[in-house]
Amino acid sequence: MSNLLHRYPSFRNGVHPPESKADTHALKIRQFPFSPVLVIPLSQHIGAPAVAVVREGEEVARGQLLARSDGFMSVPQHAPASGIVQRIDFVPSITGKMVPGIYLKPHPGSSQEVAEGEPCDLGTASPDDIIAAVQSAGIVGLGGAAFPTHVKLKPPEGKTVETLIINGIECEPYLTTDHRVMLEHTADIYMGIRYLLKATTAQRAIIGVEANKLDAADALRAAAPDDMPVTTGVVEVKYPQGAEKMLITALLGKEVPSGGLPVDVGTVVVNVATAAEIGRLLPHGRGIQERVVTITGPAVGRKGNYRIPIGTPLRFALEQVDVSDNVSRVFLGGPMMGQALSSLDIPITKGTSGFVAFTSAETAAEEPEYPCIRCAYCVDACPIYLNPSQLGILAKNEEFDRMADDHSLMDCFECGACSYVCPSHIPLVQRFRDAKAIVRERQAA
Amino acid sequence: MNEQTLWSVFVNAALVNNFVLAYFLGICPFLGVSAKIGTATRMGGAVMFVMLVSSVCAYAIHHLLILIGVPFLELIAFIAVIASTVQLVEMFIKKMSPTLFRALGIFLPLITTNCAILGLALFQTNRGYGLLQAIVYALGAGAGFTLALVLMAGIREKLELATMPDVVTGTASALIVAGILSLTFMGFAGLGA
Amino acid sequence: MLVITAVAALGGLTLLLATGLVVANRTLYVEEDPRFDEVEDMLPHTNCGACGYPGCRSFAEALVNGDVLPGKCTVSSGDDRADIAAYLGVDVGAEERRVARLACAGGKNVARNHARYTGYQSCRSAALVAGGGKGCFWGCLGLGDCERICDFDAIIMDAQNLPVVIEELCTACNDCVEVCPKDLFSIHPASHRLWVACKNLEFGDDILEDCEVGCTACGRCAKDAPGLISMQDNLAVVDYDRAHGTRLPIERCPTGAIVWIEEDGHVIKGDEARPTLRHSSLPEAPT
Amino acid sequence: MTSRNRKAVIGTDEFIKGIWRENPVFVQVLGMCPVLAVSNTAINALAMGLATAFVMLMSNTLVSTLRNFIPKQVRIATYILIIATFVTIVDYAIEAISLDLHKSLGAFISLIVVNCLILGRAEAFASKHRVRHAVLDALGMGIGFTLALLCLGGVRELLGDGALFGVAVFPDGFEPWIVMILPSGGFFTLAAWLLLINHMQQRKEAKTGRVQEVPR
Amino acid sequence: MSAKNKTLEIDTSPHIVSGASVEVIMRNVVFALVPVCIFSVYVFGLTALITLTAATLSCLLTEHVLCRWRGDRSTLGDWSVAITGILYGLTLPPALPVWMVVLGGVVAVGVGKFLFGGLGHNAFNPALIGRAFLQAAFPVSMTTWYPALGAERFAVLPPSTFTLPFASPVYDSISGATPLAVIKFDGDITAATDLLMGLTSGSTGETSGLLILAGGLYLIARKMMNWRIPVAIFATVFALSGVFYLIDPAAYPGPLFMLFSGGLMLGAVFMATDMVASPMTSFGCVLYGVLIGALVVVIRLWGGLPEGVMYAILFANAVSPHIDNLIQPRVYGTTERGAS
Amino acid sequence: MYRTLVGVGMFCGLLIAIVFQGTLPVIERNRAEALERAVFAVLPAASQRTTYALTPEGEFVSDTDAVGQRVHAGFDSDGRLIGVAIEASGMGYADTITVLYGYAPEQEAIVGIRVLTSKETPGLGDKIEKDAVFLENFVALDVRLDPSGETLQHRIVTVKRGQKTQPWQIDGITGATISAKAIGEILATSSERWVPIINEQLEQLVAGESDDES
Ligand SMILES: Cc1cc2nc3c(=O)[nH]c(=O)nc-3n(C[C@H](O)[C@H](O)[C@H](O)COP(=O)(O)O)c2cc1C
Ligand SMILES: Cc1cc2nc3c(=O)[nH]c(=O)nc-3n(C[C@H](O)[C@H](O)[C@H](O)COP(=O)(O)O)c2cc1C
Ligand SMILES: Cc1cc2nc3c(=O)[nH]c(=O)nc-3n(C[C@H](O)[C@H](O)[C@H](O)COP(=O)(O)O)c2cc1C
Ligand SMILES: Cc1cc2nc3c(=O)[nH]c(=O)nc-3n(C[C@H](O)[C@H](O)[C@H](O)CO)c2cc1C
Ligand code: SF4
Ligand code: SF4
Ligand code: SF4
Ligand code: SF4
Ligand code: FES
Repeated sequence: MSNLLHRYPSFRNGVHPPESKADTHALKIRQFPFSPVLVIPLSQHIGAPAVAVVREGEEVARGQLLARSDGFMSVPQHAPASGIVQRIDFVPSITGKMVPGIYLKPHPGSSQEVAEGEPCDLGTASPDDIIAAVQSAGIVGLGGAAFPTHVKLKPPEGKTVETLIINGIECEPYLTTDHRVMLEHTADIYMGIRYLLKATTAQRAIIGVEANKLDAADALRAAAPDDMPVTTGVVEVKYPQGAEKMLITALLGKEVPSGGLPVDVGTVVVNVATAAEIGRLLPHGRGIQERVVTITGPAVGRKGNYRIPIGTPLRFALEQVDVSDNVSRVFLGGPMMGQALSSLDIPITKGTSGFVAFTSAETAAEEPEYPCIRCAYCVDACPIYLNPSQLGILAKNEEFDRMADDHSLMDCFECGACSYVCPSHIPLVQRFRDAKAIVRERQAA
Repeated sequence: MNEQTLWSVFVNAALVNNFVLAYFLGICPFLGVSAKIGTATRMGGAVMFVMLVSSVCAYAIHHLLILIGVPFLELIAFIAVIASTVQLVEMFIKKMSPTLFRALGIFLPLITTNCAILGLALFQTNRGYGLLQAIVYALGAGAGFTLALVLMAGIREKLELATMPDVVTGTASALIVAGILSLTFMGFAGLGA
Repeated sequence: MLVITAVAALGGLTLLLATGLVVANRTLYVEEDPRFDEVEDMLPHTNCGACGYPGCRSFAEALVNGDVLPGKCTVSSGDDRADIAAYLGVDVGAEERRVARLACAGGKNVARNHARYTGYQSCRSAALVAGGGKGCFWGCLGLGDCERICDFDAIIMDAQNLPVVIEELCTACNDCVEVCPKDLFSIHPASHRLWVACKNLEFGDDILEDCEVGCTACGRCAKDAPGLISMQDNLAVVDYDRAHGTRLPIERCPTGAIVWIEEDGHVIKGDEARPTLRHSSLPEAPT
Repeated sequence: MTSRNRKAVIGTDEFIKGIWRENPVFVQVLGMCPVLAVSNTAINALAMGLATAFVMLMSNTLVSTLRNFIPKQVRIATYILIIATFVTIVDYAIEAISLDLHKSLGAFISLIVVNCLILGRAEAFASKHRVRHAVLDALGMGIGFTLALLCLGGVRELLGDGALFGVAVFPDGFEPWIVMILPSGGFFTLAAWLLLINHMQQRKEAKTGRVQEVPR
Repeated sequence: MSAKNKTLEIDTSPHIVSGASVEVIMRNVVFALVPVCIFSVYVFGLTALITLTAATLSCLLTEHVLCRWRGDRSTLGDWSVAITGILYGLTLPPALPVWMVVLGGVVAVGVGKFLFGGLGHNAFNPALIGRAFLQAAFPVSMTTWYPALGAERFAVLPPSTFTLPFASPVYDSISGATPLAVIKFDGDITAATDLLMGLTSGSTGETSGLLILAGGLYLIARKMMNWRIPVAIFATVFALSGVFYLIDPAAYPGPLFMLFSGGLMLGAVFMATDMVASPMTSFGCVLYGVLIGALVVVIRLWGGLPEGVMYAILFANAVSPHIDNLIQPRVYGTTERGAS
Repeated sequence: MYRTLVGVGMFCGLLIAIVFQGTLPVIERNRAEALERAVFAVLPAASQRTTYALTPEGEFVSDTDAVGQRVHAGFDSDGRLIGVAIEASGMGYADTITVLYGYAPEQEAIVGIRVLTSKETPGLGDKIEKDAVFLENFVALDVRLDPSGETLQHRIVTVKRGQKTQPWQIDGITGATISAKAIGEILATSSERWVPIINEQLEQLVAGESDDES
């Protein structure tokens, strides 16, 4: 609504899916119990998997290191609960493939107490110290991509970071994790920003919030410390406002070069929850053991935002919230970009910002696919200004090389805005995913 | 003698009586080389060039043959001279600028044995165009040819990605599009009067 | 008089033109692949453009460069086209025929799905969603990307949603190898008869829950043919550098993951392998 | 592609192939300009077809006769000269026979010179075969060309003028489809014939279950 | 808890869609056209009703038969061919013989749409192809106009309507000339109010500019039509003809006359906007509109024909692939445009 | 190589020249007949003709080799000048229309017209050749000189069918307005040029001795 009255900055194009956040955005974060067994994949992030440092049968305390990072592009893993390492084996993963992981059996009645580590003192630590501390806290992007945060914080040779952008957009429908974090952990966020500013040597920080979360923006503004160069920017409600490229464009008016990184325009984007986690963990030298997850969707009885230990199997989580019997689809992440799950044995990982469960009733009837009528809805939706219609036609004709060479296929970041609007129900983004995979293989060959 | 203004000569040759769509000249390359826009554009440029050359040649031959009293050799002289001149130009370009040759020269042989070129020579002689008129006529005809070719190529590129019924093969679809373009160009009738 | 002028005029004209061209040919000659000339000579020189190339010369160049087939020329007769093909074909020596082979036997009658994939019907898309929902992560998803991409109609999906390569039609173009998201195809000489039709890297009989014909890594085939077959990453691997004309290794395979392909394309499993007579698909198994 | 045994080819095939299997208009799609331009009436079509056939016959004969004397480098030039000569002859002949016909065929008589079909036959066939075969080939091609032109001219005159060879076919009050005599009608009619032929071909293939080698 | 034993369905994202669909868009265009049709029947009477019905039915039937012949399911359900049929009918002279209407309808859908591959692939506007074919085939019938608001229009049919198939129509009692023909050949100008209200001779659909505009506004408001195309056309026609009118008001008609006469309204609002044959990008649409506008002015002012909207749109259809090639959106984070 | 090419060339020249010479008389006769028919058609009362060329100096000469635009004077059997047949052309609907029209100085009118070449649409534009009402216009189309003798009193115009009121107006053709107007334009332009010249030099146009130039 407020969009109509104010002109908030934004990027061009994009779509307006129904927000569907009303069910959970007012619900306070609640703590989740431990499941009988926690399933902890060694690779919950982009990069090299962590290396287990515990043995089977070993007793571990909550917060203890379970696996160390394997190189710079890797983060360690801490125990989400006190308990016994049952097995080190293959665990199910969202990709469908079995991956190495640890089965941890929490002690019955394991407390929520966490072992303290070596604190990182904001006043004395050097940027490199902070980056090292971020790594050893096992922090990855909680916005969904699970990219190791410390890697981002270290700008490549010759580049400097001027602006730190904190991503509080949460443009995916249904999800309210970041919204709650901004309301309830404002202080942690600012503490995190302090660390981040120091680590990146950025001049200022901007917290980007969508106009549908004005209460969060107000809370952040009210709590903003006077001594910090931080502002809160409210931007238009639009999908995919939360994508870092779009957010940078909305807040700074700059475009990240094609194939480049935010740091090419002097920015680093970090999710609010990530920032809050940094602010929460670093002063105590702890590692991540849990994260805030929105569990919602028509099939969920007790929707809400929960603080859930890493490794909790989805089956357990869904049981806790009274999932309906005829649940038919579960998406990790929101409905626009989220991944569908093939099995409920998959655990919640650091990158899980929420999951949405639909019953068979919501499963829309298969709409027939029409030929592209060149309505240009997709052209007007694509935030990267591609021509999805032409790409779709080329994909149908298997002209993959032309897609890449003439129509910038590889710039598509698969936001799905085009598929969302297409009146012909053409599975555009699906075709682009296929095409990109093929092109990537051809280029590699 | 013909007193048409140059503008009228041009508009007529290019739009109203488009060589391809109204006079049916140069259909073979029109059907053959109109599958890709890039090729079509370059082909159009080459045609325009050859038309200029042959228009000047034809003008000269026509007057020369009248001078020596054998106007009945016109046809054979036209074709022989135009063909050889173009071949000379082709060799020259090939030697001097391989890039230009790649872009334009390779079309030259195709163009010499093409109705549009000889037709141009015959028509301009029939109508008694002066040298300047002949040159403008060649330019107009070339421009019209290029326009038709390029429009055709645009549509064919688009159709290449379409799912046409099985019976519609390349040539048939090209002919249908040509027919529609020809209908469209009828709208220009009366311009350039 | 008129006749004499005419004869003289044309004679003079041709003389002039011939001289011009001869001189030009000498001074302006450009060195090129001699095959261009040869092939151009075999073409009809009509420069009609019907082939889609700007003139016979360009078409000849395209032919020599292998961009196009002689059949594109509508003017020359079938014989001429055959001649050109023969001329250009000379350097394609007689090589051993190679075909695409599929390393999966998990049709829907023997392999289970965990989840029902309802999205865009393409293996590549499906593979991105939890691996496609098939119990065996490595197995064929059966949505036929390979069938669609094969330009030679050499692949058909059988009743069990497994692709079947028609060896006579396969040109070993590699397209299916590239397209399959599960990397199930590879190009092999047609003489490779011994074939491991599985890529599952899991170990033990657990596999059989998901696919009744998977390789359980029991290692019997490797024992029966030491050296020829070795176990790598829980999978039997044939070393085709050795003599592999033996059917022995398939005999004791309990699941039939290793097979023998007859010359006519018929696939033979060992006696131990449970014959699978079922034709209906297995029910989906939630995990 | 297997090379057919050349020796087995007898004369009749040379003759027949031009009429149907390698029809210059419907299959090879050559010499389209005169085909489209002067097929607005059946008479024009017939005259044009015969003129082309005559030129083809004469040039094929002469080329075939001279084939062993013409050096390779100048053969195309020679063929063009020969063809141009016969075209000029035909041109004058038609003018002498009927001024009106000459007028309605217009420049397209002269343009026979550049008809790809004629040069194509001279180069692709006559220059490599004995005179007898060259003559048969030219006759076959010429008849094929003329028939195709008649197919077009007939349809166009029938619908565009309600007549055939100038004789009214429909009763009075027939509303002529003027578009058929216009250039676009030429394109559409030829397209329609091609569609029809494709359709028949496909039906035949579907029946025999054999994929024919169709030049694409 | 049984939920855990359930087989889940998996799908690629996005898992929700906007609900926009081809049928809905097409159906709304039909709705927007209905008032235009009704008004046209009011102005021309029974014969317009017959012409519109015959046009629509012939298009629907052709589509149905051809789909079946090709072995596909019939595509009548997507409503697109209904638009083609109605628009085609609206471009015809009201008293055109029914057999010609049907013939043109078959050409419109058969040649203009089916041969190109059906919905979404037609390079030209099918309705206009039908009309262009008729215009070339039967120029006299296509320029014989039934007078507007004739007293007996609901009682008596003009003799031409039910001419025997393939026979020449008789136009005895019919007279009436379109405002454009009147100005081109006689130099008289029709009153602006008549034009605006649509009380003039002309094609079935070129009557009320106001109703057409209203339909267009409805579609634009529902985002089912690209407003840039009609606006660019109107602006170009207005500006160009305005300039000439200022130079010599005696020789050239005024801009308002140009806007509301002939098929410009119908063409600009409903036919130039056919998404299938128009460019995709916003700027491309503006260019396309400007091209159409300029051609309309050129043909009307200097061409031999009184009206050029149809030819202008068809020509622009042919140019639109090139516009799409040249005007591609600049890809985010790059300086060049997307396509080559 | 030279030998073949030049040889073939010369042979071709020979062949063409022979055919040309053989057919020339027939063709010339055909052409003359056609011309004659046309001239007599537009000058209905004439029975012989002389072709004149207008020299750059503005003189009519009947020398066949003279350069200049040609007109054909028609005479009755007594050698009295009936009128002059003039060729004129201009842009029609589709392409240039060429007409031959007869101007009769005595009546100061155009007394006949014949379309020589036109690409006007069959069934529409070609009514300018066939439409009886239209051709009726040219029985006596007024091209009176104004008193100065330098221009016409009224320029020829085409009007809508049925609206002809003046002898210098052409009654148009419905459905082929453009072609009909084009004829009017062609005649108007040509007559404005020729009528004064012919009237000034009437005495030069006398029955010649050579009717057929062949
Ligand atoms: C291979 C790779 C390398 C990256 N390197 C850097 C880096 O050096 N610096 C940085 O700030 N971010 C880096 N990123 C992170 C991206 O900027 C981005 O934050 C990350 O891909 C998640 O973005 P998303 O959630 O929008 O998909 C890298 C990402 C990838 C995939
Ligand atoms: C289409 C799309 C939508 C995204 N939406 C959000 C979002 O709503 N909130 C968010 O924090 N990150 C979102 N991201 C991820 C951001 O691009 C970026 O990776 C993230 O903000 C970086 O922070 P992190 O590494 O701390 O997670 C989105 C990415 C894409 C490609
Ligand atoms: C295919 C076609 C051919 C035409 N041919 C001619 C023509 O040859 N001569 C002509 O004057 N008008 C021709 N017209 C123009 C129209 O018939 C034009 O509307 C008519 O000349 C206007 O005259 P009217 O006001 O008497 O109806 C043609 C139109 C079309 C569509
Ligand atoms: C705004 C709009 C305008 C349309 N205009 C036309 C039209 O002018 N002619 C037509 O045949 N179809 C038109 N259609 C319908 C549809 O696009 C047409 O059936 C396709 O061109 C057939 O592929 C239109 C559709 C829309 C949404
Ligand atoms: S998925 Fe790709 S093409 Fe589609 S809107 Fe998003 S970025 Fe554009
Ligand atoms: S939204 Fe769909 S129908 Fe519209 S242009 Fe894009 S791909 Fe085509
Ligand atoms: S082999 Fe690969 S590409 Fe083919 S159906 Fe199976 S998974 Fe798909
Ligand atoms: S895609 Fe290529 S390699 Fe694969 S089956 Fe077909 S022809 Fe053989
Ligand atoms: S016949 Fe081939 S270009 Fe005219």
